[in-house]
Amino acid sequence: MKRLLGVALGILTAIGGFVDIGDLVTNAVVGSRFGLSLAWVVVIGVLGICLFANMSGRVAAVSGRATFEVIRERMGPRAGLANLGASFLINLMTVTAEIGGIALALQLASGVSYMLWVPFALLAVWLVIWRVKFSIMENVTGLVGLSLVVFAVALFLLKPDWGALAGQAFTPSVSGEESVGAYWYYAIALFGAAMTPYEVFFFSSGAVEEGWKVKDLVQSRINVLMGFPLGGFLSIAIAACAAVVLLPAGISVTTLSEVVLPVAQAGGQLALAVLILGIVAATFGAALETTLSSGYTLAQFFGWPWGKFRRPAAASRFHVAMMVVLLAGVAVLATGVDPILVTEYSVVFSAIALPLTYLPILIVANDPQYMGKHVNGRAVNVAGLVYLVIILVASLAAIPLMIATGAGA
Amino acid sequence: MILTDVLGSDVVDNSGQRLGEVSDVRFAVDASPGQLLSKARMVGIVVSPRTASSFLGYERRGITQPWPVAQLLRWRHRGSFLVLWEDIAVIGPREVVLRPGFTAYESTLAF
Amino acid sequence: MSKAKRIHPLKIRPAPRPAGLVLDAQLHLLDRQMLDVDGVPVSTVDDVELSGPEPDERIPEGAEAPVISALLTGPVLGTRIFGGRPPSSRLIRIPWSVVAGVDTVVKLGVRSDSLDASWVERWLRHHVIPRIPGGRHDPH
Amino acid sequence: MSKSSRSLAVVLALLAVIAGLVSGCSPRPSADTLEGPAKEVSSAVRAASLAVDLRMTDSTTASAASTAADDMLGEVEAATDKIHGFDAPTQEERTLRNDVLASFSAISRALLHARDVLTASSGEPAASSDGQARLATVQAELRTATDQLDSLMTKAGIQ
Repeated sequence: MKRLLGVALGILTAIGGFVDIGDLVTNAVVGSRFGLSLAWVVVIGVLGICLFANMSGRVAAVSGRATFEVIRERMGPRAGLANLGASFLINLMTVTAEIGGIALALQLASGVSYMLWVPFALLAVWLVIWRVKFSIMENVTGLVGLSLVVFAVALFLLKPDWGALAGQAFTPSVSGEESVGAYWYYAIALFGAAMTPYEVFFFSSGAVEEGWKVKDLVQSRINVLMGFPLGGFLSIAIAACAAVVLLPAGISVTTLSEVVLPVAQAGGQLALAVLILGIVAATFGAALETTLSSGYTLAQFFGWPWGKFRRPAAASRFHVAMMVVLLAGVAVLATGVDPILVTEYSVVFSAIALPLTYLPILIVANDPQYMGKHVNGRAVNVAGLVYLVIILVASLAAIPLMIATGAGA
Repeated sequence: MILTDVLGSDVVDNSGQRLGEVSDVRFAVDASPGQLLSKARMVGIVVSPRTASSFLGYERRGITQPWPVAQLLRWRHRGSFLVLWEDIAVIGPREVVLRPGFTAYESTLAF
Repeated sequence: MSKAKRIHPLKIRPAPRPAGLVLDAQLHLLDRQMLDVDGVPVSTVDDVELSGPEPDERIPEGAEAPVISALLTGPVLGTRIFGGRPPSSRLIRIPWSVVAGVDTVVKLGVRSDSLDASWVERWLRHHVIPRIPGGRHDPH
Repeated sequence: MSKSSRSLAVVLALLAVIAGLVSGCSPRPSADTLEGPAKEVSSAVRAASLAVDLRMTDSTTASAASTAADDMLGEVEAATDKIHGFDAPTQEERTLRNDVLASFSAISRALLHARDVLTASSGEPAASSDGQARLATVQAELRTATDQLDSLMTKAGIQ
């Protein structure tokens, strides 16, 4: 019974933990501009993150080595440092976006400018990182974040023309108003939003934090294989809500206040309140995960003691680094840059940097010195290679498309 | 001497003909036990004709997955060999000179 | 750079197999995590120091093979990435005599606090963390 | 890997050059260059209309609706700034630019009123006839401004 409860909890937190500000914004933007014609990308992204998280979780559980230790060991210090630089920058962008997301959601709830909420969000994130246990932190934000299910409920309440939605999803085409370049640019953005590297750093380091052993692998696999697809389902619901309400009204999403309009229309103030709670929890959880991830990557590259299971005094560099990252993120927000814009760029840069973290994990997952008999099976390797190609193509195409379309404008 | 001084040095035979680059240095831990672990004695150097970046040591181990990454890296390191300490005349950061009549051994590991 | 002369594959002989553990430095040592006797991360192996021979000097026939004298960490990482070489006094050494085992990690047989390699960690622990409330307690 | 970091540097340098070129010569008003800002404003004013609608049926809170109106005001300001930077050497181009700017400022005004009414609507129940009347007024103003922009866009050849 206790075990079953653990599995259920794991799945629920995986759903709540999947959606962050990047998924929220990107899916709503895409839904309001392209309808459901990019839903297939979410499916590909979710399968990819399942594969990637499963592989890095297995490496962490079997060898006890988290992702960035492996990256440095396999790629050497020079390529490893380039990798660290890229990953760290994206983490920083994501931290900034998530803290901005918390503040924007609190503005929706209160009407008080988000800038005034930023210091509050910073303090709350830091306090939790400093003082709260890993498992509590993960479960609480995951469970509360689950209230984003209100998007799916709202979709039903809107009574959409299901046939038309399915038509958009299954026979994708670019509508007359939008350019083909923008379509593919947002395809990459959605892919990057689903396969954010920090999710993998966090997942593999979390496996070490919670002391996973080989016997825990089954549970981790269930969590990932159930939780992430359900999270992907939520993503599609976000896009569908925007496609049903905003697309026909000629509204293309640029702010969080537009993202919530369809849910308010469908479910009124109650649904809106639940949604804002869900957004705060999801972005708060993601802010914790990205802040921890930036600490993880630095500590693992340089071989410092790390982990929330250690007292701050026993992992001093790790904890100090995280404080610096949080302050840097808030400093970026203080310049007045639009957090939504930061979010939109962060998901695309995630896609660009993805091969750097994916390839070393794919290689080590095949290395018997680390993995013993738990090396990748044939089927996983075939899927792994297919995704290697997809990830490489997305990464290489991203910058030319960004230039050609003016970042999807 | 520091290890990374040697890694990447050119390897030449006694007539000055270039044979490749030092891609790794092999040690054996097999002498009488010290305090915790025995001394690590240098066995020799691994010479790669093309590139010093060992990356993953695919050429020295029987790993063939993930295809084709493994195959590609193996191919980059084809023809690499091991030269024992006894056959090394000079070690320096620019150049490693081998003794006349050195023997090239397979660089594979016993994994 | 002149093209390397190929050694004919047939001339490459099977290698003698030493009895004990065989370590290829780049493959098994460099960039590996070092853990202390309690499993606490100490640092990474940024470089390896050997006893002899003097660089660019002729090695006499029958000379004793060099051994690993210490694992190096600290500023040497910067010079490995960007080139150059730190002065010998700035190298942080972890003598080979305290190494207890080499696996996917390098295990040391002593406590992290006894090593120079963790001085930054200790400095922050004593000068920064205590100024912030709650830093010395376990998280709830 | 050092090779790829070098090519990254090349790409970034190219990006910088392109950015320099784009910002160096300011565009002139035409159907093409006005399309982006006009669509942004058209989307913004419709979003604010929707927020007011939702507030009238009590589906959304005063805070969320006024935040939406405020955000949309920011969007219109950004689009206005873009068009202010346009060069308009010919008389025809100047007229077009001024028409667009006039339409944007009408929308800005409407949004400002909407925001104020929405913010004020927090105390009273939205169903009160007073509140409803005020909301209906700003909704009408938003609609008029939207129609103006639409007809201007059709005239200028922006789909």
